[in-house]
Amino acid sequence: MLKKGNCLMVAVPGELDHHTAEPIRRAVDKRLEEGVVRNVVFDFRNTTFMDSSGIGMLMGRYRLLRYMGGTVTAIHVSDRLLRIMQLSGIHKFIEISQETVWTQKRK
Amino acid sequence: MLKKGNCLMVAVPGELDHHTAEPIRRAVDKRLEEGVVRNVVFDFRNTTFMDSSGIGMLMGRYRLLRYMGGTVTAIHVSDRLLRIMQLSGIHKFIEISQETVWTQKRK
Amino acid sequence: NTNEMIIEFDSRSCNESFARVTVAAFCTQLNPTLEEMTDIKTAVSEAITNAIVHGYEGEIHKIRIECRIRDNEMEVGIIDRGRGIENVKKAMEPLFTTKPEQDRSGMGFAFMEAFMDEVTVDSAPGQGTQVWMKKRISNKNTLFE
Amino acid sequence: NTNEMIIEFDSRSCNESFARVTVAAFCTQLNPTLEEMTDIKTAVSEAITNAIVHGYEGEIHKIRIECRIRDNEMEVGIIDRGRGIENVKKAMEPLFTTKPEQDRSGMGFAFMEAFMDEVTVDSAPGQGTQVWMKKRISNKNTLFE
Ligand SMILES: Nc1ncnc2c1ncn2[C@@H]1O[C@H](COP(=O)(O)OP(=O)(O)O)[C@@H](O)[C@H]1O
Ligand SMILES: Nc1ncnc2c1ncn2[C@@H]1O[C@H](COP(=O)(O)OP(=O)(O)O)[C@@H](O)[C@H]1O
Repeated sequence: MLKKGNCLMVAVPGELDHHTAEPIRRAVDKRLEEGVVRNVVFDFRNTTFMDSSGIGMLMGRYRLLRYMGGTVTAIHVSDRLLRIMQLSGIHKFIEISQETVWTQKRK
Repeated sequence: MLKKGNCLMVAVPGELDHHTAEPIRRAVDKRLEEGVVRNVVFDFRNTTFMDSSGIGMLMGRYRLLRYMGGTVTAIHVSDRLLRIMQLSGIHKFIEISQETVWTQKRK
Repeated sequence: NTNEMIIEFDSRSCNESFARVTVAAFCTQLNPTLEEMTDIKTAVSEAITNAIVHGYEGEIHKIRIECRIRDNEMEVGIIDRGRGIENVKKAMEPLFTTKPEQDRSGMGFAFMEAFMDEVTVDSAPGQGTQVWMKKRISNKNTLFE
Repeated sequence: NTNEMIIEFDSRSCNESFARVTVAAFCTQLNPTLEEMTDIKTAVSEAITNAIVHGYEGEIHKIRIECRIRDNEMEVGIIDRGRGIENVKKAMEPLFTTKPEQDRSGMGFAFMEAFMDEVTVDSAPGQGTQVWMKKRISNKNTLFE
Protein backbone atom coordinates (compact mmCIF):
# COMPACT_ATOMS: atom_id res chain seq x y z
CA MET A 1 0.00 0.00 0.00
CA LEU A 2 1.29 3.39 -1.02
CA LYS A 3 0.00 6.78 0.12
CA LYS A 4 0.47 9.91 -1.98
CA GLY A 5 -1.22 12.92 -0.44
CA ASN A 6 -4.87 11.99 0.03
CA CYS A 7 -4.60 9.07 -2.41
CA LEU A 8 -4.08 5.47 -1.27
CA MET A 9 -2.83 2.94 -3.80
CA VAL A 10 -3.59 -0.72 -3.03
CA ALA A 11 -1.91 -3.58 -4.89
CA VAL A 12 -4.56 -6.30 -5.10
CA PRO A 13 -3.14 -9.86 -4.81
CA GLY A 14 -3.35 -12.52 -7.55
CA GLU A 15 -6.55 -14.00 -6.21
CA LEU A 16 -9.13 -11.79 -4.52
CA ASP A 17 -11.57 -13.95 -2.58
CA HIS A 18 -13.12 -13.96 0.89
CA HIS A 19 -9.82 -15.07 2.45
CA THR A 20 -7.58 -12.49 0.78
CA ALA A 21 -10.15 -9.64 0.83
CA GLU A 22 -10.24 -9.64 4.62
CA PRO A 23 -6.68 -8.37 5.32
CA ILE A 24 -7.05 -5.75 2.57
CA ARG A 25 -10.27 -4.50 4.09
CA ARG A 26 -8.64 -4.21 7.52
CA ALA A 27 -5.54 -2.43 6.20
CA VAL A 28 -7.50 0.06 4.06
CA ASP A 29 -10.01 0.84 6.81
CA LYS A 30 -7.17 1.53 9.25
CA ARG A 31 -5.81 4.14 6.84
CA LEU A 32 -9.27 5.61 6.29
CA GLU A 33 -9.69 6.05 10.04
CA GLU A 34 -6.68 8.36 10.08
CA GLY A 35 -8.92 10.76 8.17
CA VAL A 36 -6.54 11.95 5.43
CA VAL A 37 -7.23 9.55 2.56
CA ARG A 38 -10.01 10.59 0.17
CA ASN A 39 -9.29 8.44 -2.90
CA VAL A 40 -8.52 4.74 -2.84
CA VAL A 41 -7.10 3.21 -6.01
CA PHE A 42 -7.12 -0.60 -6.26
CA ASP A 43 -4.52 -1.83 -8.73
CA PHE A 44 -5.61 -5.15 -10.27
CA ARG A 45 -2.57 -5.62 -12.53
CA ASN A 46 -1.64 -8.93 -10.83
CA THR A 47 -5.16 -10.18 -10.25
CA THR A 48 -6.30 -13.20 -12.26
CA PHE A 49 -9.17 -14.28 -10.00
CA MET A 50 -11.93 -12.39 -8.21
CA ASP A 51 -15.31 -13.49 -6.90
CA SER A 52 -18.21 -11.69 -5.22
CA SER A 53 -16.23 -11.29 -1.99
CA GLY A 54 -14.00 -8.91 -3.95
CA ILE A 55 -17.08 -7.00 -5.07
CA GLY A 56 -18.24 -6.82 -1.45
CA MET A 57 -14.89 -5.45 -0.33
CA LEU A 58 -14.87 -2.77 -3.06
CA MET A 59 -18.50 -1.84 -2.40
CA GLY A 60 -17.84 -1.59 1.34
CA ARG A 61 -14.93 0.79 0.77
CA TYR A 62 -17.09 2.84 -1.62
CA ARG A 63 -19.79 3.20 1.07
CA LEU A 64 -17.26 4.44 3.63
CA LEU A 65 -15.62 6.87 1.22
CA ARG A 66 -18.83 8.27 -0.26
CA TYR A 67 -19.74 9.21 3.30
CA MET A 68 -16.42 11.09 3.56
CA GLY A 69 -16.76 12.67 0.09
CA GLY A 70 -14.11 10.39 -1.46
CA THR A 71 -13.86 7.98 -4.38
CA VAL A 72 -12.88 4.41 -5.20
CA THR A 73 -11.08 3.58 -8.44
CA ALA A 74 -10.11 0.21 -9.94
CA ILE A 75 -7.22 0.24 -12.41
CA HIS A 76 -5.56 -2.32 -14.65
CA VAL A 77 -8.80 -4.29 -14.72
CA SER A 78 -8.76 -7.32 -17.03
CA ASP A 79 -11.70 -8.13 -19.32
CA ARG A 80 -12.78 -10.92 -17.00
CA LEU A 81 -12.78 -8.69 -13.91
CA LEU A 82 -14.55 -5.93 -15.84
CA ARG A 83 -17.31 -8.40 -16.73
CA ILE A 84 -17.67 -9.41 -13.08
CA MET A 85 -17.78 -5.78 -11.97
CA GLN A 86 -20.44 -5.00 -14.58
CA LEU A 87 -22.50 -8.08 -13.63
CA SER A 88 -22.57 -6.84 -10.04
CA GLY A 89 -23.46 -3.25 -11.00
CA ILE A 90 -20.49 -1.84 -9.08
CA HIS A 91 -19.30 -0.01 -12.21
CA LYS A 92 -22.05 2.51 -11.51
CA PHE A 93 -20.37 3.50 -8.25
CA ILE A 94 -16.63 3.21 -8.73
CA GLU A 95 -14.44 4.37 -11.57
CA ILE A 96 -12.99 1.47 -13.55
CA SER A 97 -10.06 1.75 -15.89
CA GLN A 98 -8.38 -0.92 -17.97
CA GLU A 99 -5.38 1.44 -18.34
CA THR A 100 -3.27 2.78 -15.51
CA VAL A 101 -4.39 5.99 -13.86
CA TRP A 102 -0.91 7.49 -14.21
CA THR A 103 -0.98 7.02 -17.99
CA GLN A 104 -4.34 8.74 -18.18
CA LYS A 105 -3.04 11.68 -16.19
CA ARG A 106 -0.05 12.08 -18.49
CA LYS A 107 -2.28 12.51 -21.57
CA MET B 1 8.41 -38.28 -32.32
CA LEU B 2 10.99 -37.68 -35.00
CA LYS B 3 13.02 -40.32 -36.84
CA LYS B 4 16.41 -39.52 -38.37
CA GLY B 5 18.06 -42.58 -39.84
CA ASN B 6 18.26 -45.18 -37.07
CA CYS B 7 17.70 -42.53 -34.40
CA LEU B 8 14.30 -41.86 -32.80
CA MET B 9 13.76 -38.58 -30.97
CA VAL B 10 10.98 -38.56 -28.36
CA ALA B 11 9.64 -35.33 -26.85
CA VAL B 12 8.75 -36.24 -23.27
CA PRO B 13 5.63 -34.40 -21.95
CA GLY B 14 5.61 -31.96 -19.03
CA GLU B 15 4.73 -34.62 -16.49
CA LEU B 16 5.98 -38.17 -16.93
CA ASP B 17 4.00 -40.50 -14.69
CA HIS B 18 2.25 -43.86 -15.03
CA HIS B 19 -0.57 -42.26 -17.03
CA THR B 20 1.60 -40.36 -19.53
CA ALA B 21 4.35 -43.01 -19.78
CA GLU B 22 1.96 -45.58 -21.20
CA PRO B 23 1.23 -43.94 -24.60
CA ILE B 24 4.94 -43.13 -25.02
CA ARG B 25 5.86 -46.75 -24.35
CA ARG B 26 3.33 -47.94 -26.93
CA ALA B 27 4.46 -45.46 -29.58
CA VAL B 28 8.17 -46.15 -29.12
CA ASP B 29 7.75 -49.93 -29.09
CA LYS B 30 5.77 -49.76 -32.32
CA ARG B 31 8.71 -48.00 -33.98
CA LEU B 32 11.19 -50.47 -32.48
CA GLU B 33 9.19 -53.35 -33.95
CA GLU B 34 9.82 -51.97 -37.44
CA GLY B 35 13.44 -52.97 -36.84
CA VAL B 36 15.28 -49.86 -38.08
CA VAL B 37 15.68 -47.76 -34.95
CA ARG B 38 18.82 -48.42 -32.89
CA ASN B 39 19.08 -45.28 -30.76
CA VAL B 40 16.23 -43.69 -28.85
CA VAL B 41 16.75 -40.18 -27.52
CA PHE B 42 14.28 -38.91 -24.91
CA ASP B 43 14.18 -35.12 -24.81
CA PHE B 44 13.21 -33.89 -21.34
CA ARG B 45 13.36 -30.17 -22.11
CA ASN B 46 9.69 -29.65 -21.19
CA THR B 47 9.54 -32.12 -18.33
CA THR B 48 9.09 -30.70 -14.82
CA PHE B 49 7.81 -33.87 -13.13
CA MET B 50 8.84 -37.52 -13.30
CA ASP B 51 8.29 -40.38 -10.89
CA SER B 52 9.39 -44.03 -10.86
CA SER B 53 6.96 -44.91 -13.66
CA GLY B 54 9.16 -42.78 -15.91
CA ILE B 55 12.19 -44.74 -14.73
CA GLY B 56 10.37 -47.98 -15.50
CA MET B 57 9.53 -46.78 -19.00
CA LEU B 58 13.14 -45.75 -19.71
CA MET B 59 14.52 -48.98 -18.24
CA GLY B 60 12.08 -51.08 -20.29
CA ARG B 61 13.17 -49.38 -23.54
CA TYR B 62 16.81 -49.89 -22.52
CA ARG B 63 16.20 -53.62 -22.08
CA LEU B 64 14.61 -53.93 -25.51
CA LEU B 65 17.34 -51.92 -27.25
CA ARG B 66 20.26 -53.59 -25.53
CA TYR B 67 18.91 -56.83 -26.93
CA MET B 68 19.03 -55.24 -30.41
CA GLY B 69 22.46 -53.68 -29.86
CA GLY B 70 21.03 -50.17 -29.48
CA THR B 71 21.16 -47.35 -26.91
CA VAL B 72 18.89 -45.07 -24.90
CA THR B 73 19.84 -41.45 -24.25
CA ALA B 74 18.15 -38.81 -22.08
CA ILE B 75 18.85 -35.18 -22.99
CA HIS B 76 17.99 -31.80 -21.49
CA VAL B 77 17.67 -33.43 -18.10
CA SER B 78 17.04 -30.99 -15.22
CA ASP B 79 18.89 -31.30 -11.90
CA ARG B 80 15.80 -32.75 -10.28
CA LEU B 81 15.37 -35.43 -12.94
CA LEU B 82 19.09 -36.22 -12.86
CA ARG B 83 18.81 -36.81 -9.12
CA ILE B 84 15.88 -39.18 -9.64
CA MET B 85 17.72 -41.05 -12.38
CA GLN B 86 20.78 -41.41 -10.17
CA LEU B 87 18.69 -42.56 -7.19
CA SER B 88 17.27 -45.34 -9.35
CA GLY B 89 20.65 -46.37 -10.77
CA ILE B 90 19.45 -45.97 -14.35
CA HIS B 91 22.38 -43.61 -15.11
CA LYS B 92 24.54 -46.73 -15.27
CA PHE B 93 22.60 -47.99 -18.28
CA ILE B 94 21.53 -45.00 -20.30
CA GLU B 95 23.46 -41.94 -21.36
CA ILE B 96 22.28 -38.80 -19.63
CA SER B 97 23.04 -35.30 -20.78
CA GLN B 98 21.98 -32.00 -19.29
CA GLU B 99 22.92 -30.32 -22.63
CA THR B 100 21.33 -31.07 -25.97
CA VAL B 101 22.91 -33.86 -28.01
CA TRP B 102 22.99 -31.66 -31.10
CA THR B 103 25.07 -29.02 -29.30
CA GLN B 104 27.52 -31.67 -28.17
CA LYS B 105 27.86 -32.97 -31.70
CA ARG B 106 28.61 -29.52 -33.03
CA LYS B 107 31.59 -29.09 -30.68
CA ASN C 1 -17.47 -43.06 -19.01
CA THR C 2 -17.75 -41.34 -15.65
CA ASN C 3 -15.07 -40.06 -13.34
CA GLU C 4 -15.79 -39.03 -9.77
CA MET C 5 -14.10 -37.41 -6.83
CA ILE C 6 -14.97 -36.15 -3.40
CA ILE C 7 -13.12 -33.71 -1.17
CA GLU C 8 -13.85 -32.91 2.43
CA PHE C 9 -12.05 -30.14 4.29
CA ASP C 10 -12.24 -27.77 7.25
CA SER C 11 -14.36 -24.65 6.78
CA ARG C 12 -11.36 -22.31 7.08
CA SER C 13 -11.14 -19.42 4.64
CA CYS C 14 -7.56 -20.45 3.82
CA ASN C 15 -9.02 -23.56 2.14
CA GLU C 16 -11.11 -21.58 -0.37
CA SER C 17 -8.31 -21.36 -2.88
CA PHE C 18 -7.25 -24.99 -2.41
CA ALA C 19 -10.80 -26.25 -2.94
CA ARG C 20 -11.55 -24.34 -6.14
CA VAL C 21 -8.14 -25.29 -7.58
CA THR C 22 -8.92 -28.95 -6.82
CA VAL C 23 -12.22 -28.87 -8.67
CA ALA C 24 -10.58 -27.06 -11.59
CA ALA C 25 -7.70 -29.59 -11.66
CA PHE C 26 -10.22 -32.44 -11.80
CA CYS C 27 -12.06 -30.75 -14.68
CA THR C 28 -8.95 -30.32 -16.86
CA GLN C 29 -9.85 -33.80 -18.12
CA LEU C 30 -12.64 -32.20 -20.13
CA ASN C 31 -10.18 -29.84 -21.85
CA PRO C 32 -12.00 -26.70 -20.78
CA THR C 33 -10.96 -23.30 -22.06
CA LEU C 34 -9.28 -20.95 -19.59
CA GLU C 35 -12.55 -19.03 -19.41
CA GLU C 36 -14.58 -22.15 -18.59
CA MET C 37 -12.02 -23.03 -15.90
CA THR C 38 -12.39 -19.57 -14.36
CA ASP C 39 -16.20 -19.84 -14.54
CA ILE C 40 -16.04 -23.10 -12.57
CA LYS C 41 -13.53 -21.71 -10.06
CA THR C 42 -15.66 -18.62 -9.48
CA ALA C 43 -18.91 -20.53 -8.98
CA VAL C 44 -17.27 -23.08 -6.64
CA SER C 45 -15.58 -20.28 -4.71
CA GLU C 46 -18.97 -18.59 -4.15
CA ALA C 47 -20.59 -21.73 -2.79
CA ILE C 48 -17.63 -22.56 -0.51
CA THR C 49 -17.50 -19.02 0.84
CA ASN C 50 -21.23 -19.20 1.59
CA ALA C 51 -20.75 -22.45 3.53
CA ILE C 52 -17.99 -20.81 5.59
CA VAL C 53 -19.64 -17.41 6.11
CA HIS C 54 -23.35 -18.25 6.27
CA GLY C 55 -23.56 -22.02 6.82
CA TYR C 56 -21.08 -22.33 9.67
CA GLU C 57 -20.77 -18.61 10.49
CA GLY C 58 -17.03 -18.88 11.08
CA GLU C 59 -17.08 -22.10 13.14
CA ILE C 60 -14.77 -24.88 11.91
CA HIS C 61 -16.71 -27.86 10.56
CA LYS C 62 -16.49 -29.97 7.41
CA ILE C 63 -17.38 -28.89 3.88
CA ARG C 64 -17.84 -31.63 1.30
CA ILE C 65 -17.48 -31.27 -2.46
CA GLU C 66 -18.64 -33.98 -4.82
CA CYS C 67 -17.62 -33.73 -8.44
CA ARG C 68 -18.62 -35.93 -11.34
CA ILE C 69 -17.55 -35.78 -14.98
CA ARG C 70 -19.58 -37.54 -17.65
CA ASP C 71 -19.13 -37.05 -21.38
CA ASN C 72 -18.67 -33.30 -21.77
CA GLU C 73 -20.43 -32.25 -18.58
CA MET C 74 -19.23 -31.63 -15.06
CA GLU C 75 -21.47 -31.65 -12.04
CA VAL C 76 -20.36 -30.37 -8.67
CA GLY C 77 -22.06 -30.31 -5.28
CA ILE C 78 -20.94 -28.12 -2.36
CA ILE C 79 -22.40 -29.46 0.86
CA ASP C 80 -22.43 -28.07 4.39
CA ARG C 81 -24.29 -29.16 7.51
CA GLY C 82 -24.68 -25.64 8.79
CA ARG C 83 -27.68 -23.46 9.64
CA GLY C 84 -29.43 -23.78 6.28
CA ILE C 85 -31.56 -21.26 4.37
CA GLU C 86 -35.12 -20.36 5.27
CA ASN C 87 -36.25 -18.88 1.95
CA VAL C 88 -34.11 -20.20 -0.90
CA LYS C 89 -35.94 -18.22 -3.56
CA LYS C 90 -35.32 -14.94 -1.76
CA ALA C 91 -31.70 -15.90 -0.96
CA MET C 92 -31.02 -16.37 -4.66
CA GLU C 93 -32.17 -12.88 -5.64
CA PRO C 94 -29.26 -10.69 -6.77
CA LEU C 95 -28.05 -8.27 -4.07
CA PHE C 96 -29.95 -10.07 -1.30
CA THR C 97 -27.71 -10.75 1.69
CA THR C 98 -28.27 -11.41 5.39
CA LYS C 99 -24.77 -10.21 6.28
CA PRO C 100 -24.32 -6.73 4.74
CA GLU C 101 -22.25 -5.71 7.81
CA GLN C 102 -19.63 -8.29 6.74
CA ASP C 103 -19.24 -6.69 3.30
CA ARG C 104 -21.20 -9.45 1.57
CA SER C 105 -22.40 -8.21 -1.81
CA GLY C 106 -25.39 -10.52 -2.19
CA MET C 107 -24.03 -11.54 -5.62
CA GLY C 108 -22.90 -15.08 -4.74
CA PHE C 109 -25.86 -16.99 -6.18
CA ALA C 110 -26.08 -14.53 -9.09
CA PHE C 111 -22.47 -15.35 -10.04
CA MET C 112 -23.10 -19.09 -9.74
CA GLU C 113 -26.05 -18.71 -12.11
CA ALA C 114 -24.10 -16.48 -14.49
CA PHE C 115 -21.14 -18.85 -14.80
CA MET C 116 -22.75 -22.30 -14.68
CA ASP C 117 -25.45 -23.88 -16.84
CA GLU C 118 -27.57 -25.12 -13.96
CA VAL C 119 -27.75 -24.26 -10.25
CA THR C 120 -29.96 -26.13 -7.78
CA VAL C 121 -30.09 -25.31 -4.07
CA ASP C 122 -31.38 -27.78 -1.53
CA SER C 123 -31.56 -26.28 1.95
CA ALA C 124 -33.72 -25.95 5.04
CA PRO C 125 -33.12 -24.30 8.45
CA GLY C 126 -31.00 -26.60 10.62
CA GLN C 127 -30.55 -29.07 7.76
CA GLY C 128 -27.50 -27.59 6.05
CA THR C 129 -27.21 -26.59 2.41
CA GLN C 130 -26.40 -28.44 -0.80
CA VAL C 131 -25.62 -26.40 -3.90
CA TRP C 132 -25.51 -28.52 -7.08
CA MET C 133 -24.19 -27.02 -10.29
CA LYS C 134 -23.68 -28.31 -13.81
CA LYS C 135 -21.56 -27.00 -16.63
CA ARG C 136 -21.20 -28.33 -20.14
CA ILE C 137 -17.73 -27.95 -21.57
CA SER C 138 -17.60 -26.96 -25.22
CA ASN C 139 -14.65 -29.16 -26.12
CA LYS C 140 -15.69 -32.78 -26.30
CA ASN C 141 -12.14 -34.18 -26.13
CA THR C 142 -12.64 -36.31 -23.07
CA LEU C 143 -9.15 -37.47 -22.28
CA PHE C 144 -9.70 -40.37 -19.93
CA GLU C 145 -10.00 -43.90 -21.23
CA ASN D 1 -3.71 -25.25 14.64
CA THR D 2 -4.58 -28.19 12.41
CA ASN D 3 -6.05 -28.20 8.92
CA GLU D 4 -7.41 -31.37 7.32
CA MET D 5 -8.72 -32.59 4.02
CA ILE D 6 -9.79 -35.83 2.43
CA ILE D 7 -10.12 -36.73 -1.24
CA GLU D 8 -11.66 -39.83 -2.70
CA PHE D 9 -11.52 -40.62 -6.40
CA ASP D 10 -11.72 -43.38 -8.99
CA SER D 11 -8.57 -45.48 -9.50
CA ARG D 12 -8.09 -44.26 -13.08
CA SER D 13 -4.60 -43.35 -14.18
CA CYS D 14 -5.92 -40.01 -15.49
CA ASN D 15 -6.52 -39.02 -11.85
CA GLU D 16 -2.87 -39.40 -10.82
CA SER D 17 -1.98 -35.87 -11.81
CA PHE D 18 -5.13 -34.37 -10.28
CA ALA D 19 -4.54 -36.12 -6.96
CA ARG D 20 -0.91 -35.10 -6.50
CA VAL D 21 -1.73 -31.50 -7.50
CA THR D 22 -4.51 -31.47 -4.89
CA VAL D 23 -2.22 -32.58 -2.08
CA ALA D 24 0.39 -30.05 -3.20
CA ALA D 25 -2.22 -27.26 -3.38
CA PHE D 26 -3.31 -28.09 0.18
CA CYS D 27 0.31 -27.97 1.37
CA THR D 28 1.02 -24.49 -0.06
CA GLN D 29 -0.29 -23.26 3.29
CA LEU D 30 3.02 -24.36 4.83
CA ASN D 31 4.97 -22.19 2.36
CA PRO D 32 7.05 -25.09 1.06
CA THR D 33 9.90 -24.53 -1.35
CA LEU D 34 9.40 -25.67 -4.93
CA GLU D 35 11.65 -28.64 -4.15
CA GLU D 36 9.61 -29.66 -1.13
CA MET D 37 6.45 -29.39 -3.26
CA THR D 38 7.97 -31.67 -5.88
CA ASP D 39 9.10 -34.13 -3.17
CA ILE D 40 5.52 -34.36 -1.90
CA LYS D 41 4.07 -34.67 -5.41
CA THR D 42 6.51 -37.43 -6.29
CA ALA D 43 5.89 -39.47 -3.14
CA VAL D 44 2.11 -39.11 -3.43
CA SER D 45 2.26 -40.03 -7.11
CA GLU D 46 4.14 -43.25 -6.26
CA ALA D 47 1.60 -44.35 -3.67
CA ILE D 48 -1.39 -43.55 -5.92
CA THR D 49 0.16 -45.39 -8.86
CA ASN D 50 0.72 -48.41 -6.62
CA ALA D 51 -2.91 -48.41 -5.55
CA ILE D 52 -3.99 -48.32 -9.22
CA VAL D 53 -1.44 -50.80 -10.59
CA HIS D 54 -0.94 -53.24 -7.70
CA GLY D 55 -3.83 -52.64 -5.30
CA TYR D 56 -6.69 -52.70 -7.80
CA GLU D 57 -4.74 -54.11 -10.77
CA GLY D 58 -6.51 -51.84 -13.24
CA GLU D 59 -10.04 -52.29 -11.90
CA ILE D 60 -11.91 -49.06 -11.07
CA HIS D 61 -12.50 -48.64 -7.35
CA LYS D 62 -12.00 -45.80 -4.86
CA ILE D 63 -8.70 -44.42 -3.63
CA ARG D 64 -8.79 -42.23 -0.53
CA ILE D 65 -6.21 -39.62 0.47
CA GLU D 66 -6.20 -38.08 3.92
CA CYS D 67 -4.02 -35.07 4.51
CA ARG D 68 -3.36 -33.20 7.71
CA ILE D 69 -1.24 -30.13 8.36
CA ARG D 70 -0.10 -29.26 11.85
CA ASP D 71 2.51 -26.62 12.71
CA ASN D 72 5.21 -27.15 10.10
CA GLU D 73 4.45 -30.78 9.31
CA MET D 74 2.22 -32.43 6.74
CA GLU D 75 0.96 -35.99 7.02
CA VAL D 76 -0.67 -37.80 4.14
CA GLY D 77 -2.28 -41.23 3.89
CA ILE D 78 -2.99 -43.01 0.59
CA ILE D 79 -5.52 -45.75 1.15
CA ASP D 80 -6.83 -48.50 -1.11
CA ARG D 81 -9.03 -51.53 -0.40
CA GLY D 82 -7.27 -53.67 -2.95
CA ARG D 83 -5.36 -56.95 -2.79
CA GLY D 84 -2.86 -55.85 -0.14
CA ILE D 85 0.80 -56.80 0.32
CA GLU D 86 1.97 -60.15 1.67
CA ASN D 87 5.50 -59.17 2.71
CA VAL D 88 5.76 -55.42 3.31
CA LYS D 89 9.44 -55.53 4.23
CA LYS D 90 10.35 -57.25 0.98
CA ALA D 91 8.02 -54.98 -1.04
CA MET D 92 9.86 -51.93 0.27
CA GLU D 93 13.28 -53.09 -0.90
CA PRO D 94 14.59 -50.96 -3.79
CA LEU D 95 14.14 -52.61 -7.21
CA PHE D 96 11.71 -55.22 -5.87
CA THR D 97 8.60 -55.43 -8.03
CA THR D 98 5.95 -58.06 -8.67
CA LYS D 99 5.08 -56.58 -12.08
CA PRO D 100 8.34 -56.27 -14.06
CA GLU D 101 6.42 -57.16 -17.24
CA GLN D 102 4.48 -53.88 -16.83
CA ASP D 103 7.68 -51.81 -16.79
CA ARG D 104 7.51 -51.23 -13.05
CA SER D 105 10.93 -50.21 -11.76
CA GLY D 106 10.56 -51.37 -8.17
CA MET D 107 11.59 -47.88 -7.05
CA GLY D 108 8.21 -46.63 -5.80
CA PHE D 109 8.76 -47.16 -2.07
CA ALA D 110 12.42 -46.13 -2.40
CA PHE D 111 11.32 -42.75 -3.83
CA MET D 112 8.72 -42.30 -1.08
CA GLU D 113 11.45 -42.89 1.51
CA ALA D 114 13.91 -40.63 -0.30
CA PHE D 115 11.53 -37.68 -0.53
CA MET D 116 9.57 -37.87 2.73
CA ASP D 117 10.74 -37.88 6.35
CA GLU D 118 8.69 -40.88 7.40
CA VAL D 119 6.95 -43.69 5.51
CA THR D 120 4.75 -46.29 7.21
CA VAL D 121 2.98 -49.06 5.30
CA ASP D 122 0.05 -50.90 6.78
CA SER D 123 -1.12 -53.77 4.57
CA ALA D 124 -2.21 -57.39 4.53
CA PRO D 125 -3.44 -59.68 1.75
CA GLY D 126 -7.12 -58.99 1.05
CA GLN D 127 -7.12 -56.07 3.49
CA GLY D 128 -5.95 -53.25 1.21
CA THR D 129 -3.00 -50.95 1.78
CA GLN D 130 -2.47 -47.73 3.71
CA VAL D 131 0.69 -45.75 3.08
CA TRP D 132 1.23 -42.97 5.63
CA MET D 133 3.92 -40.38 5.06
CA LYS D 134 5.14 -37.33 6.94
CA LYS D 135 7.19 -34.39 5.81
CA ARG D 136 8.42 -31.46 7.83
CA ILE D 137 8.49 -28.20 5.88
CA SER D 138 11.50 -25.99 6.56
CA ASN D 139 9.61 -22.70 6.47
CA LYS D 140 7.54 -22.25 9.59
CA ASN D 141 5.35 -19.47 8.14
CA THR D 142 2.06 -21.23 8.67
CA LEU D 143 -0.40 -19.00 6.88
CA PHE D 144 -3.72 -20.10 8.23
CA GLU D 145 -5.23 -18.41 11.25
N1 LIG E 1 -24.50 -22.32 2.68
C1 LIG E 1 -25.37 -21.42 3.19
N2 LIG E 1 -25.87 -21.59 4.44
C2 LIG E 1 -26.75 -20.71 4.97
N3 LIG E 1 -27.20 -19.61 4.31
C3 LIG E 1 -26.74 -19.39 3.07
C4 LIG E 1 -25.81 -20.27 2.44
N4 LIG E 1 -25.55 -19.80 1.19
C5 LIG E 1 -26.29 -18.68 1.05
N5 LIG E 1 -27.01 -18.42 2.19
C6 LIG E 1 -27.95 -17.27 2.38
O1 LIG E 1 -28.25 -16.72 1.10
C7 LIG E 1 -27.92 -15.32 1.08
C8 LIG E 1 -27.47 -14.90 -0.32
O2 LIG E 1 -26.28 -15.55 -0.69
P1 LIG E 1 -25.34 -14.95 -1.81
O3 LIG E 1 -26.15 -14.63 -3.02
O4 LIG E 1 -24.19 -15.87 -1.99
O5 LIG E 1 -24.83 -13.56 -1.22
P2 LIG E 1 -23.85 -13.23 0.00
O6 LIG E 1 -22.99 -14.42 0.29
O7 LIG E 1 -23.05 -12.09 -0.51
O8 LIG E 1 -24.71 -12.89 1.17
C9 LIG E 1 -26.86 -15.17 2.14
O9 LIG E 1 -26.76 -13.84 2.61
C10 LIG E 1 -27.35 -16.16 3.21
O10 LIG E 1 -28.37 -15.61 3.99
N1 LIG F 1 -1.06 -50.48 -2.90
C1 LIG F 1 -0.49 -51.70 -3.12
N2 LIG F 1 -1.26 -52.81 -3.19
C2 LIG F 1 -0.70 -54.03 -3.41
N3 LIG F 1 0.61 -54.21 -3.58
C3 LIG F 1 1.45 -53.15 -3.52
C4 LIG F 1 0.93 -51.85 -3.31
N4 LIG F 1 1.98 -50.98 -3.31
C5 LIG F 1 3.07 -51.72 -3.51
N5 LIG F 1 2.78 -53.03 -3.65
C6 LIG F 1 3.73 -54.13 -3.87
O1 LIG F 1 5.04 -53.68 -3.55
C7 LIG F 1 5.92 -53.83 -4.67
C8 LIG F 1 6.97 -52.75 -4.69
O2 LIG F 1 6.36 -51.48 -4.88
P1 LIG F 1 7.23 -50.27 -5.46
O3 LIG F 1 8.46 -50.14 -4.66
O4 LIG F 1 6.33 -49.08 -5.51
O5 LIG F 1 7.64 -50.72 -6.92
P2 LIG F 1 6.78 -50.93 -8.25
O6 LIG F 1 5.48 -50.18 -8.14
O7 LIG F 1 7.64 -50.36 -9.34
O8 LIG F 1 6.55 -52.40 -8.39
C9 LIG F 1 5.00 -53.85 -5.86
O9 LIG F 1 5.58 -54.48 -6.96
C10 LIG F 1 3.77 -54.59 -5.32
O10 LIG F 1 3.98 -55.98 -5.31
